[in-house]
Amino acid sequence: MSAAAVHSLWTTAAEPISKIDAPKIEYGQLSPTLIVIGAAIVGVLVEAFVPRKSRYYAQVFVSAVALCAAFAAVVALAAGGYGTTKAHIAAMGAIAVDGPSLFLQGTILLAGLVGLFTFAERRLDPAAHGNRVDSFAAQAASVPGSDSEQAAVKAGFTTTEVFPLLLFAISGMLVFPSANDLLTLFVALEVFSLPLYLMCALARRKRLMSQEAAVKYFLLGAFASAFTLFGIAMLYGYAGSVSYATIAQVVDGTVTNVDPALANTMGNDALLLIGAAMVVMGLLFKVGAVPFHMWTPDVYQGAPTPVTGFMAAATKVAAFGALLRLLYVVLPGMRWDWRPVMWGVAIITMLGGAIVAITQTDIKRLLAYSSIAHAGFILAGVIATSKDGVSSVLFYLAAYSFVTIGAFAVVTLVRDAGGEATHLSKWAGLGRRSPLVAAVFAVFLLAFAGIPLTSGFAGKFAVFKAAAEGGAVPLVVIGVISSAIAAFFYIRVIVLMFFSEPSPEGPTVAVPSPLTMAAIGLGVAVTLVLGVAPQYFLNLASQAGVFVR
Amino acid sequence: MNPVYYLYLAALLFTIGATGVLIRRNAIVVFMCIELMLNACNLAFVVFSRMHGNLDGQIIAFFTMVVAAAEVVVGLAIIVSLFRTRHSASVDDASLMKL
Amino acid sequence: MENLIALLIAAPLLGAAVLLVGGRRLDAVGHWIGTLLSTTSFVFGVILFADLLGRNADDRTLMQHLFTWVPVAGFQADVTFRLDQLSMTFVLLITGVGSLIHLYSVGYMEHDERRRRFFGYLNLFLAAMLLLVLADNYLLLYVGWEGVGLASYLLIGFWQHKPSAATAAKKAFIVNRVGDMGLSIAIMLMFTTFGTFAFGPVLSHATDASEGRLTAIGLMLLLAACGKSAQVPLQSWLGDAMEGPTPVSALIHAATMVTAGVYLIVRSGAVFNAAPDAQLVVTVVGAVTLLFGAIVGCAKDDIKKALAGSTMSQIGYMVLAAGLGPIGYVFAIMHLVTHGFFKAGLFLGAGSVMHGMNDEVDMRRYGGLRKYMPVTFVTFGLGYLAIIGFPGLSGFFSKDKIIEAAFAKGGTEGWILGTCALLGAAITAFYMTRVMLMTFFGEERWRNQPTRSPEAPSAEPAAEHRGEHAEPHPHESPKVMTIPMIALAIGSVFAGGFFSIGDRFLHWLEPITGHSEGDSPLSAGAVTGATMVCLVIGVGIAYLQYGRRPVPAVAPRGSLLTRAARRDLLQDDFNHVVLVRGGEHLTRSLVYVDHTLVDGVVNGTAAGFGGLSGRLRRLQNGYARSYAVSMFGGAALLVAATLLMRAV
Amino acid sequence: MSFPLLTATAVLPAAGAVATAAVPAARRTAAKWLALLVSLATLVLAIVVMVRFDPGGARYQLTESHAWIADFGVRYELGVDGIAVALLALTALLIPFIILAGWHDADPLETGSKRWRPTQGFFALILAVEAMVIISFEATDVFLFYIFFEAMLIPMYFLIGGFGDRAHAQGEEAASTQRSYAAVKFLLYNLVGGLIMLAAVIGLYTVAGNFSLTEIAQARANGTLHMATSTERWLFLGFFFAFAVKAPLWPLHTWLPNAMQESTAPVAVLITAVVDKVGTFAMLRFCLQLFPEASKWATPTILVLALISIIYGALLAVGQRDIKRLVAYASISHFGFIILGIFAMTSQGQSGATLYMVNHGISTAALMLVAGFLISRRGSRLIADYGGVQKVAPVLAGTFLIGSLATLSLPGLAPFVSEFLVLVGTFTRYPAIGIIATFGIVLAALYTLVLYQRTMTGPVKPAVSAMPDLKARELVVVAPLIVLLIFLGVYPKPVTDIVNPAVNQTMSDVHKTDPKPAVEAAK
Repeated sequence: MSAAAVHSLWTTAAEPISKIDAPKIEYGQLSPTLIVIGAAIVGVLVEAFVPRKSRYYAQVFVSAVALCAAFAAVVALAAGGYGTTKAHIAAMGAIAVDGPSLFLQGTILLAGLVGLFTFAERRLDPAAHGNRVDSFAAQAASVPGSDSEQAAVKAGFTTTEVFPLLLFAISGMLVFPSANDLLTLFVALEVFSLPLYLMCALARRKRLMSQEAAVKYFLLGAFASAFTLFGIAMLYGYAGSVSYATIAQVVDGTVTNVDPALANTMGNDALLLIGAAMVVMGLLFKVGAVPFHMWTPDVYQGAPTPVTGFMAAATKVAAFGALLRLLYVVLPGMRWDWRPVMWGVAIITMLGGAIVAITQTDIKRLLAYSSIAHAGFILAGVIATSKDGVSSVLFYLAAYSFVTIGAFAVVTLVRDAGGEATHLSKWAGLGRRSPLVAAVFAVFLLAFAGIPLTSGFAGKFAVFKAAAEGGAVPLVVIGVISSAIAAFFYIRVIVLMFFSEPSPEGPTVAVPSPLTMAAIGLGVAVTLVLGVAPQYFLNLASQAGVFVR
Repeated sequence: MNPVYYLYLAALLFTIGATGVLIRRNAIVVFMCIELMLNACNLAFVVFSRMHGNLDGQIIAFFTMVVAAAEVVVGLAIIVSLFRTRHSASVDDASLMKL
Repeated sequence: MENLIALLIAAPLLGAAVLLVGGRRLDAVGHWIGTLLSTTSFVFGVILFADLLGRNADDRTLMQHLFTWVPVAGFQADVTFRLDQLSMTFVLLITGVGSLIHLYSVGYMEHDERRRRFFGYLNLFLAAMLLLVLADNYLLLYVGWEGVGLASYLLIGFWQHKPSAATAAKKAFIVNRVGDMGLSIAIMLMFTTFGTFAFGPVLSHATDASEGRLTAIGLMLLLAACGKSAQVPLQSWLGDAMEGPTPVSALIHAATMVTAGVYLIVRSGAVFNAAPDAQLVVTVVGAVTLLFGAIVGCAKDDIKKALAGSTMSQIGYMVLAAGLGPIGYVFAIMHLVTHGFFKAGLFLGAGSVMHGMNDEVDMRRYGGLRKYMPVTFVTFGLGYLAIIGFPGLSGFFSKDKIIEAAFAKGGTEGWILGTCALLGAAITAFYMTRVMLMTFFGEERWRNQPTRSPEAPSAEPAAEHRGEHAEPHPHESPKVMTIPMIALAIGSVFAGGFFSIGDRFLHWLEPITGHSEGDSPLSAGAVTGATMVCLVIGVGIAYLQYGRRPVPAVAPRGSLLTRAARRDLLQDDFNHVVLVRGGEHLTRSLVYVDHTLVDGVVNGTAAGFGGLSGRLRRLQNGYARSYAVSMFGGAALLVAATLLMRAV
Repeated sequence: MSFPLLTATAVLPAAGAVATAAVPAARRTAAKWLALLVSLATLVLAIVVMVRFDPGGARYQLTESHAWIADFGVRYELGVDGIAVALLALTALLIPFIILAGWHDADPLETGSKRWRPTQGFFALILAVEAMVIISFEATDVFLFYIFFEAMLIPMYFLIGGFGDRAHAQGEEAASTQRSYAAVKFLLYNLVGGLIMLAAVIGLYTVAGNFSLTEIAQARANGTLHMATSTERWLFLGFFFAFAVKAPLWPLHTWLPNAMQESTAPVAVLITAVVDKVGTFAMLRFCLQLFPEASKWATPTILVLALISIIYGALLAVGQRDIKRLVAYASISHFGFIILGIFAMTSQGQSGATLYMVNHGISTAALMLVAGFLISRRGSRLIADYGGVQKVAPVLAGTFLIGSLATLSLPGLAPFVSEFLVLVGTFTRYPAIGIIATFGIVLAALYTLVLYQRTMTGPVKPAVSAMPDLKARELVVVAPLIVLLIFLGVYPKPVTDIVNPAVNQTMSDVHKTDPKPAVEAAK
């Protein structure tokens, strides 16, 4: 559909009120998002009406069902060809239903589901006063260490609100990569950010760090989104519209009806460039690219580990999805402006993440920096600006998200008196104490390091291949070097686990419930399958590699 | 009056807000600065909306306000809980995690 | 008939395998097995010899092809044996003398608990040596060449618990390796020149190649010969090799192995004939060595070392002769054979003396032994007469011919070489007389001897369980030892005459080596006369110095030359300072370099990243506002960069 | 669709590894026997491959080809030429001995957690390495090769770091730190090499569009696939770097001494006799076939580096105080010879190099395993701690001597043939280099005999006075190797016959013919 014909949802109000034609919404195609949002609202109602004892089960049930249903809907849509032939822009130009969005939505939903499992885990912490407890604060409002907290714990309160929050976040993430105008983008950004801010503050142990993480994340996040918004304003000012298609046309100069005002602003490249830069910056903040990465280690460390895992996986997927769409759909016309810049960002991200990670002493921070380095690798794929680039990024994201959730799930298992034992020194000799857990974690680390026969290698190869074909050979070389550096600290952890003597007062490895086991098992399975026989998923990704315009 | 001046004003407000974020310690004030930045954006939207003669910008401004309100809800919740824990709303005190 | 050739080698090889793998259960009979098998080989040799004699002169080359060894493209090495007059001569010498020495060792090694192994090594040596002389191509010869090196290594170091022995063995092997380098380079040169390294084609087409290449090949072969035959400059190992049991010195370091170099040169005659420069170098090396060895021989008080020096010098004669080309080849081999007899005899005699003297090797502690060990005295004496070239005995014929040939070379070279040879003859007479007198005549210096002087240590620790410091009771050796000595003595008396009368030996070898009479400036008679004069002078001086005057039990300080000669003319010192020390410094510094530089670079890089990481890490200072600053700066940069991109 | 023989040779040990790892902690001995049997079965398969392989036949035989990752242009393609068969046989041959030699190396010292089973792990890892090595010998798809070339680092890494040499002077604490240092060093060196190769592999894809060795080589040969000179050179360097690290070639060698020093003797053998061969093998198969022109362009430099390795390695071997380090530097010197032979670009050189890989594998195994037995008896790796062993343990000393003689490539033993072939092959094209390389044989004599003299001869040191001689198990390990050394020294024809055709192929790939003898050239 040509952009000129797009009557933006909002502009209808501008015409004299003779008749109001209701906006046309393709509910079927938006069903995944709608299901999740609906479930979230149901979750809120559950909080309101279901008795405390049974809330947990109700919430887990609702969320699980919702996510599965949403995933089923995605699969149905994809099967219905909406990913390829019938791909088009729904909701009067607000949402794009096409390959990338469906693939990413599917990934996000699966990641969400696995995340849900880790959220719902209640076997790890010793039962307080006969109540099973999960890794979230008994009562977020109560001051850490206060009597009220004691009371809450005694009463066996649990913060079941996390489940609706999770669903809200997921719903935002579902919209984010498929948003087709800047306003939707911004709203989606906030919709998935705000619940995450909250969830970061909800850790049961180490609550001070948790709250600190929340504050940092919130302030910096809000700061970033302010920039994004300003960027959006600039772009709007430049193109006179927030619709991707229109902006794209204006950028290309292929816009049909140019009124004088537009002609005036079109001439002003500063608007475009500043706007683009700022919007991109907002997205880079979310993916944790250097130099917008500094929130990552602190937040990853402070947030409850299940949240960290979910956040690390799903946020990256959503944010990269949005970034891809922005760069490929809105700004292909100014490729020659943003490619060099992104080159720089990718390089410093790859190197920065890898180098700083070398000297980390906390496993969660280590994984945070590793996630930064990986963001760099993915950016290399983004820069390829080719269909292969898109599909390689999609594949990488899918592979990466499962490894990440799995890895953080393993982190939740290694515990001592103070909760999770995240300091690396505690992990010494883990391979002796519980070889299985250590081996699984080693598999994840090797996948991060991109050793062949793991999904990490397939993904890295795909991305670098795309980049090289896109003519970014130096980028590939730097990527290779930094993954060599990165290998060093993954290896360090393995050395620690297997080759160093276990300390007598070392941590214990909790025996998780089937939920976490499922999360970890899925992680391992995906890691190996995508490592050994990635062809099917590569096909999927390459089919999904086309954006609708 | 030349609409560009409004844009300058918007940019100025945005910069003031940003500077505030960088230099103020009190979390609440920092947060208010962010609100200021958002409002700067709003101003820009409205101005552009007038320049282009379509209402998108003005409507976006409303969306922004709603989002800002939501942010306030979440943000104050977090900041208040932090304050109750530490009896201080200084962002610099919250630096357990570093390096 | 050809098929017997392999058996020549197979017999001792089998012996070696059986004795070395067999283990302790063979200890009782091991030595007899060894002797039997070497004798078997000798018998085969005799049979083949008879067969050759039965054929007419130009049809005396037997070939036996066993299998293809290394086939790679143009590089074809076969395991093929060639038995012709030349190799036949060696086969008889090796197996004959070898068998006698086996027999001798049965007695000599009686008290050694590792006698079985000793015989295993001896058999191994025989096999390797036979392979050396029977090989039909240089690569196979190389196998034998290093095989004898190995055997000699094992036997020199037979008493491994003695550090000196172990060191000597190692030294011998490594010095030989230097020579082997020459051989392998020679083979490569042949391959690049002729596309093959089998005797047949190489020697028959030698003249097709450029003289430069042939000279190179010749020199490399000479290097090999120097290593194996202890010629200057690679002679240093022979003296130390005397650490080995005396039979070993007799067999390997006198009669057979050390002459392999001469064999190599004579065998490659065709190459040398076409490369006169190489030949000249060969003669020079020979001349130098024959003097060098002789001088060293004069100064040594250790009887075996004195004999070693003599060996060196005698081989010098052979190399000199071989260097003379067709004039000399036959005589080189002839002297080689006769030398095999008398030098082996002398060594066995020395062994017998030591056997009776608690393994004392210092001649200054001998004296007047003739009445205690008559057989030894007689056999040793005959060997002595033979080596100094007493008229009628072997040495007389063979050495005389060489001296003639040297003069016959013609021109100044001829004169110089000839003079050297004569001089050598004189010195030989001197030092051999010295040995003879100090050992068998004069007063009995071994009675009530003071505590032994440090510079003359006991050679053979077997002594330790034969009562070291008790006063010796000289006695004759058992039959098993004397019989071989007698046999060799007979050889050293008659071999020369038998060969020379009617030029038997000449006609026997000529088809292989070719022969030409040089035009000697002196008549044969003149040369013989000169030799006799030198002989008398040498003997005379020796008699005046050691016969008339009593021999001091402790060596006098002596002249500068004497002292140098005692230390092998300082050649070892040179090696030690230049090669050993230098090498040690080199390796030590390389180890340092490897650790600090090569390794350091890598570790440095790692450390560098670590430090960088530590520094960058500090940026993460935990303050939200500083994070905000970095974001703000980043945003500014992003915008600036984007604008910049459009600007340029 | 015939029986996938090549796949089987790799799958069998892989399955064996899994099975061995799964053996319950208490049943250690069962695990050992299982591993041994599996390795023997693999040997049988390898022999079948050798028999089925027809030297006169097609270049790659017993080929298998299945679709794998179409998006990356990757197929599961296996096939062996003579060179691969020889090395395949070597690997399959050595593993049983390695397992048998390491019989007690992984018996747990302390009884850790009940779930901790080092023994099972040790043997499982060895089998895993075998599987990966074998498949990388068989792979005719660059990507497939690369994957296992890289993946094999992981089990190797655990073998080095997890099961160190018990004989350690400074006690267990220092031991474990040095061990993990060695392991990390090994891994990082090879990983960096591998990653740089990864860049080249990707580059190759962008140029060629697929990874099939045969197709690319053919396309290169008949000119349908043209590479810019610079591109080819960069790609070549990327590949060669990885192989040079693995081989190892000076100056990328320093990981080897540490690794061999810290790991148990069998693992050290596994490293230098089996795993490192993949590097040299890959030079021969991939560098020369894929980038013939670049190979020729780089030849001078590589030859010089190889020459340095030969001399430098030998000199450092002379300077070592630690038996295993000495052997390691000796190996570096020998790898120099192998690489020299490969890049001499003559059939003697390359056949020699291939033969050298096999012989060096056997000889090093013999020497190193005996050294391991020696070390395990005395509990020290320092040469200075020994002396006079020959007196108390003659058989051990004898086998050690034979190992040493093989290492200095004494004629009559296998290494001589290959070394001489390499020298000749080099000499025919580069006389100077050939001659300098020949000095290596003198140095070899020096370091091996010095080692033998210091450890085995001289007066008996009190510490070794009670040293027992070789046990039956140890004899079973050493004797066959020695027999093999002698046999291949006397009759190497079986191997050369298999290797030669493949070498001729390679020679034609690089458009090289052996130089003519001077006499013929003159005519």
